[in-house]
Amino acid sequence: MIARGLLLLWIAGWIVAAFLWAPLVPVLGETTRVLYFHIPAAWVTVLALGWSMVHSLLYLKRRNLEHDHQAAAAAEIGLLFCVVATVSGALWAKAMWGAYWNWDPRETSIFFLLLIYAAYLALRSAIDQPERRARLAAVYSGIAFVSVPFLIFVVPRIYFSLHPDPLINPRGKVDMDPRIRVVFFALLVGFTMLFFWVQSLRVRVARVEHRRQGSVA
Amino acid sequence: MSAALGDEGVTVEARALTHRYGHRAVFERLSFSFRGPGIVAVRGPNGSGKSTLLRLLAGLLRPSSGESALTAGGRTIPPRERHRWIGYAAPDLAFYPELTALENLSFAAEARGLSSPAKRGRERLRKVGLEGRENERADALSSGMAQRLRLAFALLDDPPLLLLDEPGSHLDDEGRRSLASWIGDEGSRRLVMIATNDEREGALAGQRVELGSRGVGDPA
Amino acid sequence: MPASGSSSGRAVWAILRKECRSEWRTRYGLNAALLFAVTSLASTSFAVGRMSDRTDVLAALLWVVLLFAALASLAHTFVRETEGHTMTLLRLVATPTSIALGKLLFNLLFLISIELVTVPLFLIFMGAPAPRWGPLLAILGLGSLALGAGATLVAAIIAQTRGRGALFAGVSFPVLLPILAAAVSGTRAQWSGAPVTAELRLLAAYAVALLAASLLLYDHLWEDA
Amino acid sequence: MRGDLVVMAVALLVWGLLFWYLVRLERRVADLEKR
Repeated sequence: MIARGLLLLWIAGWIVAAFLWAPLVPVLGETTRVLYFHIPAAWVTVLALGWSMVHSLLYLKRRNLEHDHQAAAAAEIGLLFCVVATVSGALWAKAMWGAYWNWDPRETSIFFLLLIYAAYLALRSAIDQPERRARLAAVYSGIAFVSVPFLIFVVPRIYFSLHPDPLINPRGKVDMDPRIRVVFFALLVGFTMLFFWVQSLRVRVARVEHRRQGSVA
Repeated sequence: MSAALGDEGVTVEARALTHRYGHRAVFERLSFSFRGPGIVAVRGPNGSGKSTLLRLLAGLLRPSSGESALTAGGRTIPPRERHRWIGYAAPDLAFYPELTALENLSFAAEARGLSSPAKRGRERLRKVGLEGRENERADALSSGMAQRLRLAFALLDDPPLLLLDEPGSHLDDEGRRSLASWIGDEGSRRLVMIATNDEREGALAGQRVELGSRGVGDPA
Repeated sequence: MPASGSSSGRAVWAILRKECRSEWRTRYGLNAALLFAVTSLASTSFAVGRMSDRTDVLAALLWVVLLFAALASLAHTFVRETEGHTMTLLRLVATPTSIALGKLLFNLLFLISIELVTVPLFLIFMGAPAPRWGPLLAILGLGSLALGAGATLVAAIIAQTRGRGALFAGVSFPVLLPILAAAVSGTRAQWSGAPVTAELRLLAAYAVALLAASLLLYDHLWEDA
Repeated sequence: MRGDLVVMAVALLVWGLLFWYLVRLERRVADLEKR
């Protein structure tokens, strides 16, 4: 329980620091605060996708349903964080550029990850037997594993060239004040711990469901 | 591969073979070893895993645990290649409805890389009493004729191991009689495993695998 | 028993011929796909009218029509097998890789035959300016290869799900998206006179990546048919 | 009232609620596993 208490204080503390201690990014003004949550959420989305894909490939090799539980749980949590990242990104874009959505390369990439999560979970919901569902979902992860690099690095660039209407303020790498950088990474760590905690809970639930489903069947 | 087994013969083995559907174990730690040629009956009440066992041996299904091994021509055959070394016929084996009986067989022969597929297909059709039905579409065949087509398919490339799941189903009396004699002489040339509860077919077998309702097999 | 090398090549060829014969006998898939492609093309051109000046929109519309025609028809070759329970027979005569390659080649032929009808009609209906046939055919060719590779693999998966084809569009969309983007960008470039090499390289890379992944994944596709 | 203080308070509240929910959830999962 100490670890959880630490996590509670860690994230709470850095939220306070984000508002009181760290200065604002010159151009972004108050909207900097959103980035403290938007970017860690996006990071966890990618982390969860990687975690899910690794466990999917492990399932194909070892055929141990434990890997499938991990992959499915990571996908569900990843989808949650992806929605948070997308919404917070849109809010931030509205504040910065006056439009919720304008297919900015980063927005496009996050949205595509949302599509992959949705497709993976839709596929899982359409298969009943646990072994077959695990196997086919893992095969789909394998395909998505190949598509992700193209979706994140290539398609946004192409799309960017298709609609090169000038952006008012491209969100390039802003030279961050050291204090901002500290708060930013601290929250990144905090979110990652949060992910692993919720992931472990979801996996334990999946184990109980699998066992319970067994005794019912 | 010559029609007969060649000198090394064929052995099929199960080593602590277990298969579960969800949590229900169909059979657990099933072990046996049979050397061909010969006939083995796989017997047991409904749901005791007769069909599952044959599907596992055919390489169509991956066991929950344990393994099955097939050695033929002095070589152990990995599960991935096993489909080329066995003949399999089961009630759920369906053919392409829009293709004729002969087209189905010659496709199968060609896909397996056998020489002169059409001639081979015609021969097997004659062997199971389907001559004259070559150009009939698979969906137009009666259930008895479809069963004969399955047996023809199983024999397509003279496999060392024949796996027949309820081979006598849907057959008329004449069909059953010719099936019995046919299994008899095939049994002298290859290893034939028949999953059946039909006394007459069971009687043909020299050896048995008894899949009890408890799911534990003990060769007779 | 035959050596494995040559016979898997013959297995692919046998499966391709079987698919063509079954398709020719039933002709259900081809008619449905052509009808779908032409109706979506007609409704697009009806709604949008002639757009000879806006080649960027034309490029996008062409590939949307082709994508949906593919989505409407490419799952059929596997769905037919699972619905007809003929998967057991197929798995007894060929390895998973030969099965998938045979069906991929068939899907490619299928896709090309749809394009032979749809693309000329599209250019006429939409009043598109004369295309640079070299680059356009290259984009169409590589685009179809990647589209076929991705769609065939996903079709093999969803053919084993409850909804069969219902999920095909949604589940395959993220996989097909890079192809759509590159193909549209390339088609646009060929109309505007720009070089298409970047898009061609991308399509080729994606097709190769998909085929490589497929070869590793095919063995896991069918195990308890 | 400085606006960003309000936002901070809301953020802390949301985090507190989420944390409490997760702790309670963990307790329920634990006894589910026992049964």
